Amino acid sequence: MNDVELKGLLEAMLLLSHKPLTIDNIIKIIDKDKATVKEAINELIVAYSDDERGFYIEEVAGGYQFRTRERYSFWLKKFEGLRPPRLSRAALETLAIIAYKQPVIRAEIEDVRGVDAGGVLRHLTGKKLIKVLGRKDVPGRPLVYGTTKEFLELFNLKDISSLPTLRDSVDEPEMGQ
Amino acid sequence: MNDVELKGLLEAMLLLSHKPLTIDNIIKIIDKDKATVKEAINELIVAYSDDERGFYIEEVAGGYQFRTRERYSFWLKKFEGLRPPRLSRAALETLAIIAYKQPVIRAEIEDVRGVDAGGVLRHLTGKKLIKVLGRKDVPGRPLVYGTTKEFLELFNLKDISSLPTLRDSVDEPEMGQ
Amino acid sequence: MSYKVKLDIFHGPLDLLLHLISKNEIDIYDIPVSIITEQYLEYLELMRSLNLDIAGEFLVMASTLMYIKSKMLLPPSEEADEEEEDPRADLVERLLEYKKFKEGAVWLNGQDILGQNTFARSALILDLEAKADERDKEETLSLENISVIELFEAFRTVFSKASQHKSMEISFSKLSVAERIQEVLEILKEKNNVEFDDFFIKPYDRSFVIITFVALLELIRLSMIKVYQSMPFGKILIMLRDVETEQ
Repeated sequence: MNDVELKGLLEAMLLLSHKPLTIDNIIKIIDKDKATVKEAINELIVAYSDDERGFYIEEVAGGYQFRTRERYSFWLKKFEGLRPPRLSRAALETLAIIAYKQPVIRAEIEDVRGVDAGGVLRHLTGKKLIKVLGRKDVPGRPLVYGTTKEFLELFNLKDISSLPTLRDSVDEPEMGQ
Repeated sequence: MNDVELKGLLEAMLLLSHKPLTIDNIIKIIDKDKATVKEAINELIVAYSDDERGFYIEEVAGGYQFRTRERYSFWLKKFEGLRPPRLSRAALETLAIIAYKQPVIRAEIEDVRGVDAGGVLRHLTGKKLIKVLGRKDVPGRPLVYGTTKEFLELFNLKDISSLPTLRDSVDEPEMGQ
Repeated sequence: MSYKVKLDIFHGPLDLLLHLISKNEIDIYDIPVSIITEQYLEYLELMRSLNLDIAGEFLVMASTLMYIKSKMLLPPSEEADEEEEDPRADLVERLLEYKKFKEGAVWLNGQDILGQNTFARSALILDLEAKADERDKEETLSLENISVIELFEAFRTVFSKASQHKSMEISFSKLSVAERIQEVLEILKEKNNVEFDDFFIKPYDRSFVIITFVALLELIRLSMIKVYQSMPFGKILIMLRDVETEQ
């Protein structure tokens, strides 16, 4: 493998790697010494350093990684928001309950779904789709949940009142999925 | 945003996107017309077409995607987590039937192959290569299947019409596979 | 006999028929039904002797074939108009239809499949792999380069050559399938490639041949071995899955 090929391979590896790519990762796969690899990476870093490129190579956490340029972040944030949310059925159902019944406590959610909601609530809080609004003034002072701005953004809602009215329909066929 | 910036942004979006990036995705985010975006993409395709680069832009599943070059596959295969998708012959045949006959119901698939299709259909649905499109309005209301974008992506097809026409030829020797 | 192999690796009766047609170099529009039926039944018999689960579809096809055969033996009725339909017509149509989609599958398989030699940043490939659960293992078999039918064909040859002085009564007492699986694995660990026929040397009696073949089928089902064939009807090579060396 010549130097040009080495650089091509490194580019490909950077593209595929979801974690920072370390020199050790690389030399496990190709039979080159560290210095050669390091040099090739440095050349690549220069090649990608053009400020107008969409991404560059960042040296991070002991490795290397493609990162998008700051100057595009305004648009890229919108783009990230467009990514279809990967929410489980349980998460979607819980979100719906919270959206319509908020402010709502965990016990009420569990009453509707009939299953423990702890895991889903943590998950949704982690995704910033719901947040704790405070505590309810009843024995045990349970946490009260509500939806967030991010929730509205994700589902493309102007405000919480733009949620459609729930019908009590039962005639829709269950999709096999 | 000037043309150079547009190309930079498109590069960044291609990097971030986990699915083929469509022109529609793009114009939702930036205020440009389709033709301008298309032109910028075509220029990028050329810029990445150098055979020595690690990856290139493939037009697939109605969008665009960075893909690593075949020449590096030998090394990339050693990358952790990258293992070729394995589809059995039964799965491939079923996929072919669905791809060409969609929307199609299970009974039609079983008619062609002469064997039960339940297991294969579950398997392909799990792999997201096919999906339930709805139900057919005949007695029993059977599920109707079709292929997904992921199917196009996996088999490197621009769209479903890029499938070759199947001939009714009989003169060719049967391949042993 | 307790050892029962579930043969879900089969592609069905139509696949078998296409194979027989191709093997005999028969014109699909003019199938000699009696020859094909005979071979088809032989095949089922072979599967039965191996104690394989035979799917219902195979039996349905057997009766269809016998029905067609009987129809063809009947002298054409005088009253009926000349364009009396060929009793084979329906079957031929089904075979052609299936063949068409088989070719579609071959085309798909020849595509530059994402994850085979080109990769994307997409989570697609990783997702595919992550979902490789138990059922997946059952369905995704390692028969990348060969059809099971051809393996059976090879077995038939070996089996017919095996000494027949022993009665067809098969005694599994001397060697169990489990033991033979171990032996096969040992052999494959030692050598990279082993030709199919080489597993059937030495004692060469029928029970040994059957046990060996069932052991190989089981290893295929468990995705532990790969079966290769360089060309249609060519030599069959067997190798371990793990020690596979690239290029």
